[in-house]
Amino acid sequence: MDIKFTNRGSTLIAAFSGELDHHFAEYVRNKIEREVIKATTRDVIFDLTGLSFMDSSGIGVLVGRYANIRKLGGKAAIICSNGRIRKILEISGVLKLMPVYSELNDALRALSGA
Amino acid sequence: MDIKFTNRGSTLIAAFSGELDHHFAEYVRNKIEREVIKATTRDVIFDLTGLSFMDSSGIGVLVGRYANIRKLGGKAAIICSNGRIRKILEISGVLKLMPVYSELNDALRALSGA
Amino acid sequence: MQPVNEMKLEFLSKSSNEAFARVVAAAFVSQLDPTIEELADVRTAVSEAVTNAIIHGYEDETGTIRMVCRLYERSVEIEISDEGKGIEDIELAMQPLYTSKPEMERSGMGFTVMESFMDRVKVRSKPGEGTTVTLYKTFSSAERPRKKQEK
Amino acid sequence: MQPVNEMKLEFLSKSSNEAFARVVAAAFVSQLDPTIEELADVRTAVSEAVTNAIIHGYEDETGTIRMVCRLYERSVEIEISDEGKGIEDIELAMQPLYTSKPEMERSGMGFTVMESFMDRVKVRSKPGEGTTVTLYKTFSSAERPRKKQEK
Ligand SMILES: Nc1ncnc2c1ncn2[C@@H]1O[C@H](COP(=O)(O)OP(=O)(O)O)[C@@H](O)[C@H]1O
Ligand SMILES: Nc1ncnc2c1ncn2[C@@H]1O[C@H](COP(=O)(O)OP(=O)(O)O)[C@@H](O)[C@H]1O
Repeated sequence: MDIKFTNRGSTLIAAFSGELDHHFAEYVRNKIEREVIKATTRDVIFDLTGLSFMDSSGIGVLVGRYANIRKLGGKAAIICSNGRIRKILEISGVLKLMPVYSELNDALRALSGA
Repeated sequence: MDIKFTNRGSTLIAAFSGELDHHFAEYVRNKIEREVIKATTRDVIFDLTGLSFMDSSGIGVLVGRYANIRKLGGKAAIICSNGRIRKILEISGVLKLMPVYSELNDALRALSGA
Repeated sequence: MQPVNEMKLEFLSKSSNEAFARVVAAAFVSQLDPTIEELADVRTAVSEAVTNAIIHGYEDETGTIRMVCRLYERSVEIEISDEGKGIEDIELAMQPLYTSKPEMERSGMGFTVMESFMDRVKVRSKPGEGTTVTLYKTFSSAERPRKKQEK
Repeated sequence: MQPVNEMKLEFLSKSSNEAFARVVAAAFVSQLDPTIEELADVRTAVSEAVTNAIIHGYEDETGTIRMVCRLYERSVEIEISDEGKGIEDIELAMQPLYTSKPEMERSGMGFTVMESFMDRVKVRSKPGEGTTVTLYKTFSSAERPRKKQEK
């Protein structure tokens, strides 16, 4: 499990790779929180493209981070191409909180556009 | 586990791939025996390059086939680049029966040359 | 019906064993030649049940989790059990979004995910005695051509 | 010494479970961050011991094989046991090239391979009661930098 950050203006892109389960949830949570509170961050894109596995522990991580991003006045979006992970996002209602895209550019456009 | 055969003149090349253990030993044995008894086969090269795993069950297969090839008047050689498999060949004395090479061409030259 | 193959695994309720349990279940079930998608379904459901045993069953203690897999001609039965806390109200626990640990950022979606990816999920539990979750799935493999020699 | 992690596996003495047992041992041991070579050593030794339990321990019957893995800070202990035939003369059995089943094309190199790839191999056996082979190995991982966050 790994997570890498890049900035595009005030948008933080958090790119996950590997397997996201309960074992790595706290590690990922702390890593993201440290980046989110930086003054340079407003919106956040969760890029799940590199994940080979995610279960409902990942939902907890995403929803928890989403709440904090909103509190700080930002927006969030998800990039995901894996059908199973997308289904988990869907049944858990995450897609009602954050839009999901297949491409980074679409997510960037949506966040800046709105 | 898979095994593929090609002929170079009277030399049969048996190319193994996957994991060779006791579970697949009989399957491999039967496959090779069917090719060895063909009139077109004299010498045999066991190409182990594609094996990701082999244990001492593989030794039994090789030594057993070697005995039959010799009975039919042929010679045999091995191609192997994996260090662990080579060590198993060495400690079990297989290298005293059959020469081992890293390259197919060397094995072909040795069999035809001798 | 007699299983064609069977295994029992016991391991400690450490979070590093979540990935281990997924690997074991997938490796065993792969003997039935499931599709990659079916195998991922199993991995996901096993991960949910094992995580629950660790977080909810044993909470902060270290206990033993047991996973039994039974393979039939084209289906699997996976039983995951703990001797932990147990569940008071199973019906409530299985509701989507219900969690007893929102402070741990649990989503309450574990059972729902298991039910989405498996054919059937059975839960037996007694407060103070533990919980057993049984996951059932039938594979499409019987309809696909099988590499006979590799069985 | 208390293990940092432990697991117990029971499976049927079917040859299709040889690969399964290797996967399980490797997946568990990989928690110690061994090198790829060290992991392959473990896979090879486990394969030998499990194959012996199937072929020699249970011969034509189906019995249960038990594998216990204990992880310590930087070493592993793997116990593989059957309740099969047992070994009359352990010293003879462990001789290179000795096999009681030459007609099955066994090479008699199983124990020698185990001893080459592990640090120590202990065999306990009683005719009619079964055999337990314990494999020990210490890894170099403690000397290599560890990805702390991933533990
Ligand atoms: N093995 C278990 N032992 C005790 N309680 C459990 C167990 N599994 C599930 N539960 C209870 O069921 C609830 C719902 O579980 P689940 O749907 O997996 O969501 P989550 O794990 O996100 O809370 C848990 O919050 C817990 O109260
Ligand atoms: N689990 C076991 N139960 C009974 N006998 C065994 C067992 N393991 C090994 N043996 C005996 O020890 C001999 C040597 O084993 P090994 O060195 O692995 O060679 P091989 O398996 O090729 O015969 C076997 O031929 C068998 O007689």
